[in-house]
Parts: sequence; C-alpha cells; structure tokens
Amino acid sequence: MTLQLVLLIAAALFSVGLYGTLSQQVVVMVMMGIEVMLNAVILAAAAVWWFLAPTPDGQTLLLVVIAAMTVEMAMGFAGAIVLHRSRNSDMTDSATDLAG
Amino acid sequence: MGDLPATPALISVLVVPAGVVLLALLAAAMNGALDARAAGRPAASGVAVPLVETARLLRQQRRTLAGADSVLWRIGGAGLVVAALLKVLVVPVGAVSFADIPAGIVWFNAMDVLLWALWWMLGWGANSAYSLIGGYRFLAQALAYEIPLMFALTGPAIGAGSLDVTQVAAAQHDLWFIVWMPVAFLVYAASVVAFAVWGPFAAPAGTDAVSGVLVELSGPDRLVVLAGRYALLVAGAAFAVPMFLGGGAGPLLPAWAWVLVKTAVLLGVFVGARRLFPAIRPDRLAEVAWVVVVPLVLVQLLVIAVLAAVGRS
Amino acid sequence: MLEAILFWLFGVVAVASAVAVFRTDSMARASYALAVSFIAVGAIVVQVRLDYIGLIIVLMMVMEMAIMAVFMVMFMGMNPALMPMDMTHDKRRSVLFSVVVFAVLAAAAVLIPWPARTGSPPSDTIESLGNTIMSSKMLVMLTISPVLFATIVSALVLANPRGRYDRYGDGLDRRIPEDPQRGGLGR
Amino acid sequence: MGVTEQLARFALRRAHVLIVEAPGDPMLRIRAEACVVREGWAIAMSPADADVLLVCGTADVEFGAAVDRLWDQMVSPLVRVASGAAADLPQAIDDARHALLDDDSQRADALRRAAGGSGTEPAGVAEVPMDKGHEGASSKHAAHGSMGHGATTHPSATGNPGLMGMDHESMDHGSIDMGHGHHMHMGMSGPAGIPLAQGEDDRDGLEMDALHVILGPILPAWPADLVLRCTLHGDTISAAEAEVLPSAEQSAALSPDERGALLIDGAARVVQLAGWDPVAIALRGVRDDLLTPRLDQRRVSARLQRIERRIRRSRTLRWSLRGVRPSSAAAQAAGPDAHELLLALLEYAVGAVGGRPGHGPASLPAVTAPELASAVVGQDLATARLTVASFTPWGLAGRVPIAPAMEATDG
Repeated sequence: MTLQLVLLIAAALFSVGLYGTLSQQVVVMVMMGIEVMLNAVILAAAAVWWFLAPTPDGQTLLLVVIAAMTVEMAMGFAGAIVLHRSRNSDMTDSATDLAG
Repeated sequence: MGDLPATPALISVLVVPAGVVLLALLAAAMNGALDARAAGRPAASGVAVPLVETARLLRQQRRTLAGADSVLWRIGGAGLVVAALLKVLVVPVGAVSFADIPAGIVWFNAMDVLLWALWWMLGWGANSAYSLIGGYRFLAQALAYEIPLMFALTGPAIGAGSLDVTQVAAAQHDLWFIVWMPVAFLVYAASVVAFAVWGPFAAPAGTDAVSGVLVELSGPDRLVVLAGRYALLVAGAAFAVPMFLGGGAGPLLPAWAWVLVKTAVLLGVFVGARRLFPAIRPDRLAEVAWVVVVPLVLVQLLVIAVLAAVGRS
Repeated sequence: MLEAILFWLFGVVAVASAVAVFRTDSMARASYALAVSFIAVGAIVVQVRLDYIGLIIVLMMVMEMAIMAVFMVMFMGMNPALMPMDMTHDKRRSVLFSVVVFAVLAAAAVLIPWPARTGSPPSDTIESLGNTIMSSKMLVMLTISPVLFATIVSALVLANPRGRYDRYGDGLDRRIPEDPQRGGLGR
Repeated sequence: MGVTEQLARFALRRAHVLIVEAPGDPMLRIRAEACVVREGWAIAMSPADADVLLVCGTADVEFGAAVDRLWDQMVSPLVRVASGAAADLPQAIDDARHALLDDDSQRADALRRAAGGSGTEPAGVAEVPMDKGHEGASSKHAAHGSMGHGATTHPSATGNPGLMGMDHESMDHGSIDMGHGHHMHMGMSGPAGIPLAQGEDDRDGLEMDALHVILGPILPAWPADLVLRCTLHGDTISAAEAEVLPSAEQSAALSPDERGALLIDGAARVVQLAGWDPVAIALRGVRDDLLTPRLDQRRVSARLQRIERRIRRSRTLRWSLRGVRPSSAAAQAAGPDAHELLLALLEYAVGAVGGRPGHGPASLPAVTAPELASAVVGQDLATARLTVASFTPWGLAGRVPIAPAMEATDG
C-alpha cells in the first residue's frame, strides 16, 4: 500500500465517474457519476493526508468534501423533482433550453 | 482494524454468533409463550414455537419468483443477521471486547444505516406490490427514527468524552447514563424496536400489507429474516448495556454475567412492547419524530453537554 | 501483509462496483453498487487510521443511496427485473475522454516525485480531529453549517409544490391545514 | 429417513394454514380458524407462508380459479383440503396432517410441480380418492400440477392476472387491465411477461408509475365477497372500482352466540390491521371460546369486557385510528371514524355476549360497494384497509349486515 497505488485507484474511480457524468442522460444517473468522482476525491485526499502530511488539520478537508457531497445530493434531488414536475421528464437533454 | 490479535478474533467468530443466536431463541420463545397466553392457552405451549418453526422452515422449499431481483432479495434477507452480528462486535463483554474499534458508537450507527438498504432490498427484490410497500414503509419509518437515534447516541459519547464503547461503559462507574439521559435512552430503545421492525414499529411487515416485506418469503429465506429481526433486537439490547446501563457493573456476579443479564432483561422489555402498543403508522410517526422528538433530544443533549462541562471543570 | 491484501481487495471492489453502477440494467442495483463502492472506499480510509471519517462515509453514503434508489425507481419506473436499457448519449466520446483523463491522472500519480512525509500521525486521530474542528479549523465548520441549513431550506422550497397558502387558505385562516396526508399531530 | 421423518413430525406441531373463505359463510371460516388454533397450528398470511390451503365453503368457478392461482404460489411441502361444513373440519385437518407427513409423496409432488413449471410435461390434477365417510365434503389434492408454462415454479406470473391481491401479475407496475388471459407476448412487456409501467400524475402532481393491485377477495382480514380493483401510486390509491361477488345461499339464521362471534371477529380484524396482533389474538380466543358450548359463558363475557376496556383505553390506538374515515366524509370531518366504529362494534359484541341488548352510535353508516370504492380513493393502503374493515361489518349491499341486525333486536 503506497501513495502511488491509492492514487491509481482514485484515478480509476474518477475516470469511471467522469464517464458516467458525461454519458448518462438521466439526472439521477448524472448525480451518481458526480458521486463517484467525489468518492475518488475523498480517497485521494485521505491518501495524501496519510502518506504526505498526517497532521490533524488535513482531516478537516475530508469533512468538507463529505459536506459538499450532501449539498450536491440534496440540491440534485430537488432539481430532479422540479424538472420532473414541470416537464414530466428526467432527461438532461430535455432541459437543454435552460442553458444560457 | 486489520491488526486484531488472533485470539479475540477467533473468540468473536465463535462466541458472538452463538450468543446472539441463543438470546434470539430466548426472545422468540418468550414471544411464543406470551402469544399462547394471549390466545387463552397455557404459556408453556408456546415456548417451543421457535424450534418448531425453524424445523418447519428448514423443511419448506424456497421460492423462485418471476421477475424478482433474487440477488438483492437474498442479500436483504441474509444481511439482517450479519448487520446484527456486526453491531454486537463492539459491545464489551466483561474484559473482552470482540473488536476494539475506536469509533465504536459510529460503527454501531453505520451498521444501523445498512438496515435502510437491507430492508428496502428485501421489499424490492420480491417483485410484489405488498412487499415493495413494506420496503418503502421501512424507509419512511427510518427517516423518522434515524435522526433522533443519532442524537440519542451522541448523548453517552458526550457524557463519556469518547466514541469508544469501552470507555463509555467505564465512564459510568459512578452513575449510569440512563439516570441522567432518560430521554436519550427512551429514543434509543424505540429506535431499536423500529430498526428491528418489531411490535409497534412493525408496519413494514403489517397485516394491512399482507405482512409486507415478509409476504413472498418461504423456507430458509423466511427463517433468516425472522431470525434477523430477533438478532437485531438482541444487538440493540446488548449495545444499550455499555451505553446506558453501566456495562458490566453490578454486585456479586462477574462483569460478563451482568452484561448478559442486563441484555436479557432489556430484550424481554422489547419483546413485551409488542403487547403494549398497536402499530405506530410511519406516516403519522414522521411528524411527531421531527416536530416533537428531535427538539426533545436536542434539549437532552444540551443538558448533557452542560452537565459534562461542569463535571469536568 | 494482511493490510496489503485487504487494500487490494477494497480497491478492486471500489472500482469494480463503480463500473457496475453504469453497466447494470437495474436502478436498484446501480444505487447499491455505488453504495458498495463507497463502503470499500470507507474501508480504505479506515486503513489509513481515519476511523471516524471512514465510518462516516459508510454511514452517510449508504443512507444517501437508500434514498437515491427510491428516486431512481420513482423517476425511471423500472421493474425489479433486469431490463435492458440504454439511456446514454455521446457514449464513444465519453469513453475516450475518460480514458485520456485516467491516463493523465495515472501518469501524474506515478511520475510525480512525491515529497517525503512531514510530521507523524496523531496517536488518536479521532481526538485530534475533534480538537482541530473546535479550535484552529472552527471557522470551516461554522461556514459549513449555515451552508447545510440553507441547502435544507432551498431544497424543500424547490421540491415542495404546496406553500402555506395552499395549506392554510388564502387568508391563512384555516386552523387545520388541508393536506393530502394527515400527520401525527392532528393539526 | 428417520431424521427427516422426525423433523417432519416435529415441524407438524405448528403447520401454517391459509384459510380461504368462499363468499357467503363467514361462520365456517371462523370455525375453521378456531379448529386450526386448537390444533396448535398457525394461520398463514400468504401462500408463501402456508403449508395447508384450507378452502371453506363452496366456491363458484371464478372464485375457484382464484383459489387455484393461490395454490400455484405455494411451495412444498403442501396440501390442499376443502370443507363444506363445520362438521367436516376435523377430518380436513386430519387429512392435511397425513398428507404433510407423507414425505415421499411430498417429494414426488415437488418434482412434479417443478417439471410442470418447466413445461416438459403437462401435469394434470391427480385426485386422491375422497374419504368415504365424508362424501364430497373434504377432498385432498395430493398433487396439483402447475399450468405448464414459464420457467419458474411460479405459474401465476405467466398465467392470468389474478383476483386475489397476492397475485404477482397484478403487482409491481402491471399496467394491465384486469381481464383475463394476458400472456407474456404482449407488446410493451419486459422480462417474464411483466408489462412496463405506465405513468400518471399522482396527487402531488408528479408523474408516477401506476400500479394495478386487486384487493380481495382472498386477503387476510378482508371481507370475502368484496373486490376492489385499485390503481396505486406508491401506496396511495388513486382510483378504485368495487365488485361484490355472488355469495352462496345464506345458511340458517344466526344464533346469538354466532352473532356475537361475528361482531368480535369484525373487531379483531380492525385491531389486527391496526397492527396490534396480541390483542387481535386475544379477541379471537374469546370468539372461539364463545362458540365452544361447554365453557362458562360468564367468564368468556368477563374476558371480552377486559379486552374491550384495554382497547378503549389505548391512547396509541386512538391516535393511530383517529380521522380514518372515507375520504369524502373527511372533507366535512363528519361521520364516525374507524376508532369510534371499532368501539361501537365491541360494544355490540359485549352486549350480545352478555345477553343484554347492545347500543351503539345513533346512526350507523351503511355503505354500498361503489361508495366504499370512492371512499378509499386518495387514501394510502393502510388507511384504506382500516376504512374497509371498520365499515363493512355495518352492512354492505347484497349481504346480511351484522350490526344493524343487532339494532333491530334491541328495538
């Protein structure tokens, strides 16, 4: 178990999540892609903390990432409900007109 | 976590399941006896019910359901017992702690959250409307009990100044936490009954939904789910001992015996609760939990925090 | 040795179940595959002595995925049965882009000469975390809490179709709100 | 062999019996339940839970088909018995016991059912000769092959959508109408012939899957002659259509004890649906003792009054049943709710058992089936079940009401 190995796994997780985010059409599935990417971020942050600078301060960053995930989920669900209610659809493609 | 010494690991592999199964059988026997008495028959005639039911279910075929997600269904069913065993791991019995996890309270809570997934998968996997309704009912119920439960578990942690279950038990040598955290204890006890889908919180397996999550289960599949319910009650009772009931403290008997006695007594209370209350419907529970119980627990936490701060300074 | 084996196990499970999220045909399985991925990452985090944070990851993410599964089923209307589905767009470009990103990240992970470790890990990571967020990093937590609160409020406002005028009437003069489902307090 | 037989004997101390009540004779079903409980056996909730299928009363063709589909969902070891009159019940139970103990034929039957399921050989219905002493009353189907399509032991999933609520085809996302003969080759169908869901706006304005679930006639704690075809969003009923099944001829007039037993049974159902099983068990115990001639009826009456007090005093029960009434009446907040109706039922029961005339609410709601159907629209499943259970004892079109008849006697 070395820093390189953990970062490799984190990189793999991140790419999988990126693929999901880019390829999925359904809002909730896009959210799952984002979740996988954040999962990778958590793993990388934990590894960097442990192998490079295991100071108390570093742990706080992980808490922030977890909090960011919850915000992302809550707002994502709310957005999905609004989209579903207004257009009877849960596809990102049907909301392209919302783009600026 | 990975560096447990060999002997406790071995003990926990053998002793924890055996103990949980025995206590679960005890609870089921008590329930059988009480049911027999309620029906107007001698209570003793119900004591053997769990053994007979086990034999019957071992003899019965399992079902293969069309359109079912058998993988999730079976994971959901078998996972209940596993989650219960994992919960018991952090309970110190006398001098032995099966798994010395520093954040034992968080461990218990994480295992509890696994039940959200397991009960829902059990309801979902069978591809039956009633089963699915049961699964959703559990989630509705979980949304009501989980937040109060988390706050209730925070109480002993603040009181002891540690998330380690052994230290929480040790911190009660003067005064059991149940005495000055009664609200937290009651919320905890109700949550245990709720995550075991038992008695007043059995709506996910209610008659109105034709026994809900249980409707399509037969044979060994049904056996592990029914055993899982009792095992979860056992786990909840066992964990309450170091958290609220002073751990192994008590006169005459050795510490491990006291842990067992306290667990058994609390288990009896949980089993008996089925008689006292009708089902508390999840849709009505939610409002009460969020509007009444959450503020109550928060006030309890405030009291604990102030008392702990005063006590330590 | 044991630690290395466990690490590889958790690592492979984390990536494999993340892949399964986008490969499976069932919404429920996708959600819980992601939950498994989170559990595996949580286990690795526990391996680097961050017990509290690892367990919190498991706790929060399994809960989140239980809710996620409900949303998936609600919005996508699937049978529990395995239903072939393909709800993707730009599949080829997405794969290509992800592979490139992986190559870059992996190269960075392997090729960057990482500095040696500075400082030593605290003997009790949980206690040190508690001390940190209650002292030097308190501002961070103080920022997160209003953000979370604002999230709760705004998500509810977005998602809830019925305001108080719907419930209590135009003059807000109904004693008992008119709700489709009665709550437990008899209001 | 010795061990399996021992296991079988041991397991048989508590066989689970699924009691199916053909419309028209609730007293027979009550006596059957009493018989099963006296045996130390348990009453099953669902086919998966059952070892014995006990059909009470005479079923017409349509109802018989529903029972057949239920039977197809049961798993080995299993036995099906029927009873047309109370006197035949002990014999039926005895037959069931012997069939369950016969390990060889159970195993052969399991194989036959599995083979029938895989479609290799169309298994028929092998009737075992009836017991000579009880001509036509109790029959035993030792082997009842499944229908011969589908790759599972669960034929109903490919067969007809069922009448009973436990049928799979009518479950999850089935956007089928409830006619007969929808097979897996329908246009928009998923795997295993389960049609895809169709969406519809729910009461919150979100497009949700519409599930079609048929409540009744075979459903625990449900009136045997009522069928509600419901459209569900989640567990909220968005549309319902009622049908009352034709009942067999009503048998001779009820004795006071029988009427008391029916009233207690109605109350026990409400209590059971409210999730208070131990009290429902106790109520059924009193009900059964009431029908046992040798027992001291004064003590039975005292026990009933104790249970009645307990139910009356439960605040949790009041809290959970309060406001459960037909959704149309809920708008006006008028009419009795399920809690008041339960207490009134019990009051009548206490009166009937104690030999004094009962008294209840001044005006009793007599609902017709269509009224009941519109009453449950907008309710969730739990509320709807409570509404049906607490209103039907007071009379339903085409059926002799229990409670108003009581009112007639007290003048």
